[in-house]
Amino acid sequence: MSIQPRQPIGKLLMSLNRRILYLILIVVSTVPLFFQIKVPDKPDDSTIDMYSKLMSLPEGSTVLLSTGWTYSTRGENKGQFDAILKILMRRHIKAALFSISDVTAPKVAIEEITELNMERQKEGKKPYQRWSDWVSLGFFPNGDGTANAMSVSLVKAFEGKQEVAPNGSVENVFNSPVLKGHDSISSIPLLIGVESTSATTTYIQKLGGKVPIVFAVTGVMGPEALPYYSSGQVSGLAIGLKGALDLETLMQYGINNPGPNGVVMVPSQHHAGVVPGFPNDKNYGTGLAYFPTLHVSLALLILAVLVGNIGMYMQRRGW
Amino acid sequence: MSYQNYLVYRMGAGVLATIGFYSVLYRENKFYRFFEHMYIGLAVGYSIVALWTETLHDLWWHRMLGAHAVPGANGVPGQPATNAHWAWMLLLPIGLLGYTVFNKKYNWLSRIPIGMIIGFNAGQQIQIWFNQYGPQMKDSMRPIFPTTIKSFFVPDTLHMATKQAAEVKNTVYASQAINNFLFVLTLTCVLSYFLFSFDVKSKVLRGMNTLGRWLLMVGFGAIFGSTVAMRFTLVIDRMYFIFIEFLKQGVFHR
Amino acid sequence: MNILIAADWGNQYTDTGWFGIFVTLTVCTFILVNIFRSNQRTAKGGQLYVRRIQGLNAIDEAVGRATEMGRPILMIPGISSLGPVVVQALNIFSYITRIAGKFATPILLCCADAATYTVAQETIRDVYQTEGIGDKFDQDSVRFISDRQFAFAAGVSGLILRDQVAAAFFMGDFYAESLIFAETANSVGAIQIASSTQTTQTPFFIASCDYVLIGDEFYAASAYLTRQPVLTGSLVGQDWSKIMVALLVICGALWTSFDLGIFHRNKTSIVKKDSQWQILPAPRRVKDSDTFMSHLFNPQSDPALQNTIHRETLPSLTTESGQ
Amino acid sequence: MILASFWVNQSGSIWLFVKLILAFIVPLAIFYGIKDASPGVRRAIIGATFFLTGLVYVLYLIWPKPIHRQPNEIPQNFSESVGFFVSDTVPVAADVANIVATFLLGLGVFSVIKIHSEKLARRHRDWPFSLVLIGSMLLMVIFGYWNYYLKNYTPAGPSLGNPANWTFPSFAEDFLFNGLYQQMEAAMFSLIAFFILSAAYRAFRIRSIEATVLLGTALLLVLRTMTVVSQLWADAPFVRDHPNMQLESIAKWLPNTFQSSSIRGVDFGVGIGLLAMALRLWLSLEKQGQGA
Repeated sequence: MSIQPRQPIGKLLMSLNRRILYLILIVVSTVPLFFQIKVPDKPDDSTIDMYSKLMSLPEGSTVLLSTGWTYSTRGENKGQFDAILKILMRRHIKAALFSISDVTAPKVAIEEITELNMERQKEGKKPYQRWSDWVSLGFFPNGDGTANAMSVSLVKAFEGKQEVAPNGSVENVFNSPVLKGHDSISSIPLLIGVESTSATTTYIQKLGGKVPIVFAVTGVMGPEALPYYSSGQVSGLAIGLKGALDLETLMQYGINNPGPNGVVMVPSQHHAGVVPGFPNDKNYGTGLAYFPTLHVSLALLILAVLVGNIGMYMQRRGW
Repeated sequence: MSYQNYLVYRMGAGVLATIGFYSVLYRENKFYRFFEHMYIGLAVGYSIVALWTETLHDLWWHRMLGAHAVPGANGVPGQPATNAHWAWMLLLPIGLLGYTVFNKKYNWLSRIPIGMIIGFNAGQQIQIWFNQYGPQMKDSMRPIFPTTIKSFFVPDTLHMATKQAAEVKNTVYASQAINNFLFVLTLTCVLSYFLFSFDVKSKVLRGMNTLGRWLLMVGFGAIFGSTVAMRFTLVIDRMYFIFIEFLKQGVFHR
Repeated sequence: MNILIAADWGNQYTDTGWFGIFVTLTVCTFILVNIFRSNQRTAKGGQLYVRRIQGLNAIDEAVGRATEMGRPILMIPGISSLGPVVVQALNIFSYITRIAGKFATPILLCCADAATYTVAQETIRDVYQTEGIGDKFDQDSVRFISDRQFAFAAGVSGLILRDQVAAAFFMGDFYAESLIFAETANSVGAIQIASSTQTTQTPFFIASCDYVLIGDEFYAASAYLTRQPVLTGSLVGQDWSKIMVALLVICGALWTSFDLGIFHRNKTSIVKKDSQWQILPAPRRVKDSDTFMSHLFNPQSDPALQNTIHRETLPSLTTESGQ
Repeated sequence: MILASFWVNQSGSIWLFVKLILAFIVPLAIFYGIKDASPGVRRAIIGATFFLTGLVYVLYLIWPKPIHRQPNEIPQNFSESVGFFVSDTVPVAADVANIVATFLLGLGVFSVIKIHSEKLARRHRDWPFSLVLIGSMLLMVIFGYWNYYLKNYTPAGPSLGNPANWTFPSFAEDFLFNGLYQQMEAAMFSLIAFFILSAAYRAFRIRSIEATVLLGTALLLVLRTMTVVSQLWADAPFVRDHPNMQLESIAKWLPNTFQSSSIRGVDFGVGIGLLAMALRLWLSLEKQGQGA
């Protein structure tokens, strides 16, 4: 694959050394990170549905928050998870955190909540308290079975899971304000999944129709989850980094919501009615931080494909 | 050493590991090999830890032995005793049967635990099949004739009253009907591509087959496009970690 | 009496809850009936037709090349936990191992799940034994790497690079690691035949592998390779089921169209709510949720049933669940 | 209140331990007894294992589920008893499969240790790396369990959520896990981006109709993700008056019309294939799967 000076240019363009491509990619995905670039964003319908679903939850209710992401998909899922948690925190919604796809996921999620709490404390707001606002149920190795058990009874599915109460005693999670009285899945208004695996399919299979479901998934899981969205099995869907940025944009501007100067920043035909945002809070996170860089990387991809095809064309012509 | 300082060292180790893995992009080398083996070692080690802490303790040990009641003291509420279910112990000898696999004569016994795992899994596939695909079948049954001829495209509902907008949503416009027809056609053609036991001789079926393959490629292209776009995020995240979180914020405190 | 029947039959059969079970059982019947037919036909000496699957014809070529080069063949049955998908992958692999064993070509089978490792160990040993070359079986050719997804990916790509595999077979459930495997194997010049039951990964395999089994071809593979009557019969049953699904969708689309009304919209004066038909005060236009197909696929439960059932509970147990 | 019965005992009671020991020994004795069973019996035993375990879920599908069941409700008749039993068994069955699979992990670990300790013993070319592997595995196991012990079985346990209270084992575990393991996972995963770039460069050539269709759709969706491009497109003269021509509308139309449907087509096939496979395994119709 090495480049020789005498080769015709067509062949050269067709067989660039892959190491050169790799090097360019590293440069291209680093440099823009140092600059603050603003890019326009128009949220997708599926994310708009997700946001309106989150905003329509009654305050003080409890949602099941399934987290399946670890550091491996941090780039995509962190932004989504942060955005969802910010909404839950600001709307005083309780969350029961658990994972069926990765042992380390709950740990990562807890670290993330700690980080967000530090941010909240800096802003002088009440932190999102473990036990009274959220509990961690940990990891369930047999995802299929657990989801099936959840459809029968939450008490049975989460049996034996304990949390530390504020007074230091280790107690059953169902004694906590978060899960008290929620014996069955029907008392839960929403299941949120932030996933990087096909745990999404497991939830659809086992819990579809029994509880409203929204997902925030990685780009690669998007096409798999999209059919469920269009068939209504999932009520909202945020896909990849775009989904994260969409959620951040929606938090900033709301849906069909006139801003201070009367301009509707995010108009939607898909969603009728006005949903407010949180214009006075810090909404943007990794979604906005990474998105401009993504643009440049994608441009590189298109360029690489073009170069390859031009090379092929030239070679055929004998150039 | 303060926790903040520790974090910088921790990140430094992560950066080193990242560089180690990236070095394979140039070529396979000892630096990469070192981190690869360390990674697998840590992963297997972690599985051994998680084996007990995440699965066996809660799901098995705790239920099998139960717990005594803990009396409350100093304002801390006590905990009720939990029952012990001895039958969970039966699983241990069954699990141990798996270890006969290396024995040439009695290795058939390992099929008992394996059979249980596969059996449960197979049963589940039968159970969930319709729950997974039923709603998708229903959704594919889209109306392929328009219910109105007033407009070809769906009208703009942005400035409509809510009631009117709802009305528009319940109407099938010609453009939608065409899309729905294409949807059903694609689905049928793709399904026909996956018929294995018929020798396709009829021209129509063969045409459907080829069309099915092309339409499949549209689908795959769309998957590739939407996935590829997001995969770059991962490398951007790594670079953010190395240059912004570690170097800029960690080392130089900017 | 009415109460008892309700309790007896459960709410899944009220309204249209029976439909899903009916469809599932129909598919099962199609498969079983065709297995029976196929067995009978084979007993008479006939055989069922299976169309050509390109990727599978390349297996011999790939194994042949590995034999020529004296380099190993790599096989990976996906990273999912043990279940039908893994068993199917191992079925294909035992076929490959059989050919490889004849030429004494070294193999490598990497597992990401301990239970899979157990079955693979057993299956591959079995292949060697039935071929009468049991002594050539190397226990270490079937390996467990790690059950963590990317540690597995790292381990396998390390093996590919160091052992310079000549042919690679990726069959089963693959997720993000698919491209790591495929590109690494490509960089050492291996022939690759791949298949993922995860449709989302298929395009990546298409981009970087030589032959790809798309979707269902994976399940047809063992029937195609071995022509066992049970498998070919099952394949015919699957085809019947697919035709049924396609017809269901087409008929459903037409039915829904007619229910909604073509060009001028139908009106309705009765709607079904809580599995009871109710008369509307004034007729209104038909919505999608009023159509027959919608009723068929979305069973409604009758809330009245839940209150009328007479219940007896164990009084002594009401405080402690006994769990 | 604790209900002592045949299945349930009080924690720590003598009877519990007697039953535990019996529950361990009796099955082993039975397995020892059948170890030399004839091939027919073996097949029957294994077939029964497949059938009975799968039956739980199949019954869960087809047997009527109890309506609005109360805790500790007494079943009224046979059908309801079965219904109760099945819905009680389903969650347990999941755990059983899980626990048995976990017991098998030892086999996998054995395989890893065996391969690498042999390399060490034979001073294979790569033996230092095998040492690294086994060493890091041991470190992870030691600190993992040490930290687990500190967290769960010492009075200071609950306070370990805060790093200020950490001691050496907690730091070591955190360093191995968050510092190295997680970062390595992220690094390994992000390699995909590089591979995607080179795969796209190599494979996306306009060679056939199929390849062109694939490439065209992929590029369109990539362009759509670049919001700057779609914004520019939307502002172009012709497109401004025709919202249906916007990149977004096209990029939405394409997946909704062709992607969802073609994936659904593939998935229906895969689903039926999986169902057939599961059915064959459940009823032991498959010859190879069980290695019999």
